[in-house]
Amino acid sequence: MKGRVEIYEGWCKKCGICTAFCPQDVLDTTGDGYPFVRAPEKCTGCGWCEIRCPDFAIVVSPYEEEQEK
Amino acid sequence: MKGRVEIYEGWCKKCGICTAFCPQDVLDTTGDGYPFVRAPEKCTGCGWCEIRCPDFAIVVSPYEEEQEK
Amino acid sequence: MRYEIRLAGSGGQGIALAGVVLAEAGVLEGHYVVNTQNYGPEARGGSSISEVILGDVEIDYPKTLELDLLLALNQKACDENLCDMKPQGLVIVDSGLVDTALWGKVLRVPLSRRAQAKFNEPRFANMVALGTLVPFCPWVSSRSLSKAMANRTPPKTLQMNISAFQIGLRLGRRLRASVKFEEIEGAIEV
Amino acid sequence: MRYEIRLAGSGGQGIALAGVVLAEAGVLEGHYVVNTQNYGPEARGGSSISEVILGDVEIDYPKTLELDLLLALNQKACDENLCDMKPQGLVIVDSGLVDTALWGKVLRVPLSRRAQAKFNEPRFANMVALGTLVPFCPWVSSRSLSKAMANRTPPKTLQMNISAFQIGLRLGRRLRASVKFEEIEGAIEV
Amino acid sequence: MKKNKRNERLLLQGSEACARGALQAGCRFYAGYPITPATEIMEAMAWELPRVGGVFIQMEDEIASLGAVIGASLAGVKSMTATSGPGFSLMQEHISFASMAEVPCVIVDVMRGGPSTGLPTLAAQGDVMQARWGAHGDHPVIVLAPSSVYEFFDLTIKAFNLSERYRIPVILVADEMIAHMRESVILPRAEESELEERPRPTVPPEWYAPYKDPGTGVPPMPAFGEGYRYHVTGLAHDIRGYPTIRRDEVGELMARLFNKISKDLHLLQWFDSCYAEDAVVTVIAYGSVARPALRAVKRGREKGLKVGLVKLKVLWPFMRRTVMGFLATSTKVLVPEMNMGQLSREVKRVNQGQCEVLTLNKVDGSMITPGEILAKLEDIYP
Amino acid sequence: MKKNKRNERLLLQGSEACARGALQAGCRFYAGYPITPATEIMEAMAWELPRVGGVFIQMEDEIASLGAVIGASLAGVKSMTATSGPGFSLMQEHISFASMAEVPCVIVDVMRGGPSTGLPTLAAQGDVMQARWGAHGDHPVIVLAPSSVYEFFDLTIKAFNLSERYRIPVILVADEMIAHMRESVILPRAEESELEERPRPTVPPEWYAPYKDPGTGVPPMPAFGEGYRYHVTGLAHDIRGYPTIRRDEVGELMARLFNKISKDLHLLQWFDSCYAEDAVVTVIAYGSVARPALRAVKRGREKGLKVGLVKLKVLWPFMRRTVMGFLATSTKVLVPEMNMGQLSREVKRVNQGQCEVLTLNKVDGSMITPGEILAKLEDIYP
Amino acid sequence: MTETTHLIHSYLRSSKRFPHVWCPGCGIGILMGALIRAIDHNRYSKDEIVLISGIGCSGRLPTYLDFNTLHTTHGRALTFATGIKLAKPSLKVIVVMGDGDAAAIGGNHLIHAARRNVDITAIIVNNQIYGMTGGQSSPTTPLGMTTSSSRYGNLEPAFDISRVVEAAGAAFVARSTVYHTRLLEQLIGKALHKRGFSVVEVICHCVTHVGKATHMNSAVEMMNWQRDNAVSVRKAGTLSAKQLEGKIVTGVLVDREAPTFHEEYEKLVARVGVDDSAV
Amino acid sequence: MTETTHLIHSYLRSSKRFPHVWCPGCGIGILMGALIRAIDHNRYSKDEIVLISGIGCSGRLPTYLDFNTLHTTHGRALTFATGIKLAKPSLKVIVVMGDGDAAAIGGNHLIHAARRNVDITAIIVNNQIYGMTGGQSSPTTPLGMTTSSSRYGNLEPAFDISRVVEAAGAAFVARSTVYHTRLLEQLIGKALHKRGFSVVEVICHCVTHVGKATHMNSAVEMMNWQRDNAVSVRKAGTLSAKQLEGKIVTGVLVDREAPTFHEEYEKLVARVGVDDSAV
Ligand SMILES: Cc1ncc(C[n+]2csc(CCOP(=O)(O)OP(=O)(O)O)c2C)c(N)n1
Ligand SMILES: Cc1ncc(C[n+]2csc(CCOP(=O)(O)OP(=O)(O)O)c2C)c(N)n1
Ligand code: SF4
Ligand code: SF4
Ligand code: SF4
Ligand code: SF4
Ligand code: SF4
Ligand code: SF4
Ligand SMILES: [Mg+2]
Ligand SMILES: [Mg+2]
Repeated sequence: MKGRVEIYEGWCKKCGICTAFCPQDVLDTTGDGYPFVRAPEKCTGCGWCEIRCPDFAIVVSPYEEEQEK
Repeated sequence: MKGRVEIYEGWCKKCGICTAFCPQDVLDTTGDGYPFVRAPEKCTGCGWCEIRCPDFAIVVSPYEEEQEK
Repeated sequence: MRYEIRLAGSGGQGIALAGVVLAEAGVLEGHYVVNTQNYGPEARGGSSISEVILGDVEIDYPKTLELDLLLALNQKACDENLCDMKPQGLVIVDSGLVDTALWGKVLRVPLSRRAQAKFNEPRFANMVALGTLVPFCPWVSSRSLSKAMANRTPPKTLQMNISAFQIGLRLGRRLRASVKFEEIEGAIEV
Repeated sequence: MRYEIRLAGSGGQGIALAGVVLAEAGVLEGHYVVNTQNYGPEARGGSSISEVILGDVEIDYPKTLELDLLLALNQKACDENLCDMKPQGLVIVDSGLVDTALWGKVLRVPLSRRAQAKFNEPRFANMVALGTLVPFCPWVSSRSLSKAMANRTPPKTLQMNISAFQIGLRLGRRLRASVKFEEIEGAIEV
Repeated sequence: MKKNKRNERLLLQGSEACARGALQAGCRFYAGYPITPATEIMEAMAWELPRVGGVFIQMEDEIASLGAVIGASLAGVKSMTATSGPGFSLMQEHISFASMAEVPCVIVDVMRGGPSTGLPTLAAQGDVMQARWGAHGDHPVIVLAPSSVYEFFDLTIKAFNLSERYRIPVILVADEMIAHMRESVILPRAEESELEERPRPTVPPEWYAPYKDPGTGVPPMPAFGEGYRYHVTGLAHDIRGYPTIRRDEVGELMARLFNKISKDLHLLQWFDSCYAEDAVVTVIAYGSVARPALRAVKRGREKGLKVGLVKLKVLWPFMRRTVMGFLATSTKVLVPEMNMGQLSREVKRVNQGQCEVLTLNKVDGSMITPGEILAKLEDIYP
Repeated sequence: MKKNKRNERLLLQGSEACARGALQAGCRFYAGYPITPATEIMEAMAWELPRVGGVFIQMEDEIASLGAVIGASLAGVKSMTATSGPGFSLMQEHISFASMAEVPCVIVDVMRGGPSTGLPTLAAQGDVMQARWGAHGDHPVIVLAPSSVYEFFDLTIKAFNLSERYRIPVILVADEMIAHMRESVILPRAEESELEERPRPTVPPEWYAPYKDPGTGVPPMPAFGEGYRYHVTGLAHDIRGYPTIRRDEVGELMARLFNKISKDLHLLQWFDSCYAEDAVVTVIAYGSVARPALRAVKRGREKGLKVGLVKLKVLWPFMRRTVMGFLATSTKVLVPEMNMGQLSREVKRVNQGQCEVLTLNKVDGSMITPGEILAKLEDIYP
Repeated sequence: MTETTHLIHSYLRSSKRFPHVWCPGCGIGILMGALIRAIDHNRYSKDEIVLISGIGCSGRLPTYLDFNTLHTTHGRALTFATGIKLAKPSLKVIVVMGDGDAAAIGGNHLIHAARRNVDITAIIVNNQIYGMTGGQSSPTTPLGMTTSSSRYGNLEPAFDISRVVEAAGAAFVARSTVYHTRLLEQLIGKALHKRGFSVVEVICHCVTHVGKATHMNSAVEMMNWQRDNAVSVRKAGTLSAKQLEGKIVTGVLVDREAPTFHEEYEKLVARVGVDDSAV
Repeated sequence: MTETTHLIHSYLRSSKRFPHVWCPGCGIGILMGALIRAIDHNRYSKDEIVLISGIGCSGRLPTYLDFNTLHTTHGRALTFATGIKLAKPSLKVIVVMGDGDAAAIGGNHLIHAARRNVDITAIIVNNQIYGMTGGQSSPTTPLGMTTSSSRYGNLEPAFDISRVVEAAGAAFVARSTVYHTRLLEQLIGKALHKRGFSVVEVICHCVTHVGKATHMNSAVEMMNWQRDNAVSVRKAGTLSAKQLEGKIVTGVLVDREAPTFHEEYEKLVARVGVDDSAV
């Protein structure tokens, strides 16, 4: 677990891109279509979900950093 | 002498193209700028002067044909 | 005579299609009909409105003036359109998506819930709504609406549309039977 | 007071340039001046016309109405423009290129012949003409014309233009001295 | 395209009605470029034309579209295009060409809010003057304006007829409301529509002078490839079609271009009226605004006001006779428009002070309502 | 470019005068495309601009030319283009853009015979209505018309001033005669010309609302790159420049676009008059036609006719006040034009029947002569 | 919020409402992110950037970003850009165009900007469709595809936009899909860095219209398609024309040095001498 | 009168006055002869030929010839041609354009006609200048040349028109000078014969304007230059890019088979069924 992923539902349009292309299969989709972090421990913090989100609705932060705060 | 060359001064604009590019140097320019046939005997009837004249003002006819008439 | 209906909701709820089907039904009944809808950026997820005006003489002004019937498929649609109602006009709302409708005659119908239950997706709520309004709208019948649906919806979804319509029709009939129209004051819920 | 000059000939005879030089001379003399010329397909080898109107008050109508002076550099130009002459107007023609000029006051001057003789090409006839008309046109002087030429002709040809002008000027002066103006009736030839 | 059955009532969108009208008029060539709110006309033609052996092509822009339309017309095929404001601006050079070269064609301008990109999805009447004056140089055009789905069908047919009859570009200005709305209509069957065709030469090619006035002002026009090898140019030309700058020839050409229309002005007075005969205040309207105007006038009458409506279907040449006729009997005229006042200027021009001309203008993308018109009528009622 | 010396009399072509005027007005960007008879303006600018550090570019067409001009103006540089009819038609879409986005720019249309390619080398006044109405959607423009070489210089400077003052495209319609003729002129020195600059924001960027009415109707306008990062669009927009379809915002925008000009109509009454005060018959003319008209009026007076001339320098917005003032004292008005009657329609519109409006039209490529006008005056003289 | 998003947010206009107008999953949003990061990476100040667009879905992009932004007319963005760049060469001028914008109505301006080598970066959002007007075929729509203006299947071969601008003289041409987001960012970065006319062709999915036409019903499917059909320039060199059919060659396609128009113009001004006093 | 001239005369309009309008020695006249002979050689009837032009000196060409002739607007000739060809595919459509016409204002229509592969033969009279309007620089004017709109020397690189149309998709592209008159005739012949969009770029001298600019004071000098700088395609293959600089590569540059637009359209009509009764 290197990254912490947050999703801003207010901007998310439920397109599914983040979920589909996460190389680690970290994300999944809720019943109403929003992505959610299903397997946080697998996240490498690679950031692909973040840069591929067309709506800037997903944010990845380095996990370590978070810990340090 | 294979060709007979005629120049229609009415259409000729005195550009000099026919004279300059005759491969046999058959043509020359009069004082007032019109081309004239200076060395008819050298004409091979190649037709270059005719097809390069921008004004359709020069006509080459096969000399033999003329003779036969 | 002129009868004005407005269908209001948001992009993706099939408002425009429902309007066209309703208008087509009106035509099949032999009425004069005008149908307009809003185009534009809002069509993408924003608010969507379709208006159907039915008449027994040619319709002059093609936009609604005072609504006889408003169908509101979400809260915003309800809030923003109530002001255009005719005093005795009827409002039908999707009870799953509209909380409050401050109006005299309101029918609260679980349109999208029923659609979701039947087809596992809410987008057929539009046709459920059309079914529901039939018993309340003297200008169209279930026959003309079914025919209109056949004419205007893609063959692939026709069957589902029809069955959604039937669901709505049953709901509507039930409601119609259960309420004395003159007495409606505030919301009636199914 | 308004003095109207028309220069007429064919494309390539330098009519337009002569007009500009004449107009510039007028300006140098402090007059009000308008100069117009015809543009267009005819400019290519076809007929060419330039008009110069000089005045001591602002010039209203910028085209000629009745010519005080016509310079015709070929027969066609002469034929077509005589109709616009003022009754007492003066016509100057290139005697080498104009055979007949049916007009009262005509000066026949060998403009292109002189140019050909001097420069071995006739195209300086325009400047010879400008020289010739000086003594007959009260609105410009040889000084203003020389200056105008310096302002308006390409440096490369200026010298030749000036000397062509001088030739014309001498011709013109000779003519002016030799004829009693009032008596001209028909053509005067040099 | 389905046949129109007798008395069948249909629900049609304005754009579809336009496309059907075009096909019924014999249009077999469409070139266009998408633009809101005219795209539906293009899409309908893209679907229908191949089915009737006609040609549809989407061009690279609007300039190209009208170029192709003019070309197709020269090849003998009735042709059209449709666009909206920005594209209509781009077409102006070719409108000028078509009127100079006298090539029949029909151009639909579905008006949306302007200027510039403006309000692409909202109705306006901002191109009414442009339709007449948008192209450079003096030339005549004919401009029609439908105010219902049926009229959009009907006037499209008439547009083709006029363009063929006079060899002139005919412009239909519909507003977004008319193009997008659906309405019940009963369409005439094909055999009920009278169609006109461009005059054709009857003389053999050797005798043919392509721009010679045959007396009607409209020279006969063969199609390219029929043996009449003639020259078409946008330059001023003589009766043979060759470029000229001779005053007499140019003057004759220009006079003919105008006269061929102006001699028939009496045939171009197309209007509907309602209560207009004895109206003290007359409303003059066109396009979708004629509809709230009609309602307002009816309501006005109910209230006892002597108000009337004249709805214009031909905007250009401006229907001077018709309008003057109605002005004569009124003391006030109201011209409501979804623009800052365009056709009202013409009403003022022909009015010459006979009565007071008032305007009611709206350019915010919304329709003028019956209530607004009625209020104004009450306000100005003498 | 040489400095203008005090009282130096020069022989200048109209086109040169226009270019000099532009440079003197501070124009430092020109983009254009050659076309007869406007090419000389372009060529003069191509020569002069690099010498003063300005930019000249020949674009691929007229659409691109005006696009580049608008771009340069947004970058803060006074910019212009020149063209003739066919190119002017192509510019209409961008004229519409410039008025919507309120980008100052100057467009010269040197009018030649039309329609279409028409008579490229001959004068006409056929684009007068197009200059006002050629672009789609409702919007204001200002149109000026010079009638002499000096005026071409002077009105070019004024065109820049107006375009800067009102943030509006200003169009100069000169006819071929004025552009091509050479005339003696005395030009004012640079310091004698009053120049205006577009209003600039005085607030810091955070407070800047690019399309908010500061009271004058003309919002201040920074150049791109100056720290005011704002949005420019051809869509209807709110005061921040963002697209909107809200009626109130659109309505406000449109009202402001028109009001900024109409509130100043009294400042735009530019004319010359001659014997007009007591004239029984008034001639209203503009452009090169004003010159034979002047002569005709003078001759008419010599003959004892009470005739007068009003020469209009502003064509649009139409000088209603001025014209009405003169109409009040005349019984007849004559509007000679080198077109089929364009501005005469406006005279009729504002006239409202006060006096008889007559026209004299010529579209064969030749000038209207003093004789023709005088004959007409004598003919109609009461 | 991590740096990436923080960075993005620092470029979004706070006065604009989000989410933006584009359809769910539309690739334009992904491009917008890549563009912002590339700009930031190249350390341009916001004030020196002018971001220009034509009309289309892609045309809405500049509205959201805190630069000098200009939303022009359909197809003509490059003409405005040319004026801006020449009038004020210190500005960094970036143009975003749709495929219709750039290659249909605007094709001529595209090739002329390339020929003149005006110092502009052009980003062409190639979604193979007219998105904004409802899915009509564009000059890049594949042969046979059904669109709302070609319901029987598109009859017209598509442009290879990159090849055309190359032939016209562009100094730099590159291509990426939005799927290859980092590559895209990198290529935009290079294009921005380049002196002269640089073009980045962005293969982008229009979920709404192309998705419908190709029966790819989601952004995910369409991006899968991008992934599966992209071939890097390097790899492409090893493949036959046949093998390359239908593939998307990505990477830097052209990179050459040539004088830019404004540099040449500045030399001219220096040569003929600024003589402002003369006016 | 021999056959060649007799033939030419049989195609000239007897109702037009000769000599034609072009300047003495202008190459357009030479091209006109070559065009006539190529048409005659291919045995087209006069009635089936439609000859279209834009505006410019070259635009005057159709006026003189006894075909269906159309003098359109500047730059747009191909759009009219497209309409004519599609409306009546039995016609043989030939378009003559100037370099300004074809590559400046008309560049977009050129590349789109190439892309669509409309069955039209386009003859581009490349005289490197705007002849008609008095010698302003065009998109093919060489760098540095002084023209009336670039008196300090042209700053803009020139298009290689043939390369651009090739990249856009033309089926046939060829180039000749007017000096190489027989080659020119031959290439036009091939182009006419070709199914699809065919382009012949004709390097042509403008005596009046380019002659002045390049200090070549006569048609003869300019044609000598053509002769001395032309390199056949075959020979060009053996030369380096460096050696080819400033040369004119002549011959057939592209010749490929591709379905034409109207053929595809006809297939479509056959497929969806002509149903004229329905109307
Ligand atoms: C002159 C003009 N013609 C047509 C239009 C209508 N229009 C707006 S956007 C567009 C096409 C959009 O396609 P594209 O450029 O590919 O952008 P996308 O929406 O796909 O991003 C068109 C045709 C217009 N605005 N202006
Ligand atoms: C829309 C438009 N813009 C400009 C012109 C003016 N114009 C006429 S011909 C021409 C250019 C001619 O150059 P080219 O196409 O190379 O033909 P050439 O005369 O050299 O044969 C121009 C710009 C025009 N007629 N129409
Ligand atoms: S950062 Fe990478 S691993 Fe983590 S959720 Fe996003 S895509 Fe998956
Ligand atoms: S990619 Fe973005 S918009 Fe799409 S589902 Fe994920 S968070 Fe939501
Ligand atoms: S036919 Fe040939 S040889 Fe004879 S004159 Fe002509 S060019 Fe010379
Ligand atoms: S080529 Fe023709 S026009 Fe030229 S000089 Fe010879 S005959 Fe005369
Ligand atoms: S229509 Fe297509 S391109 Fe436009 S926003 Fe939607 S998905 Fe994107
Ligand atoms: S200007 Fe040039 S291209 Fe035109 S006719 Fe003269 S020589 Fe030929
Ligand atoms: Mg697109
Ligand atoms: Mg050329």
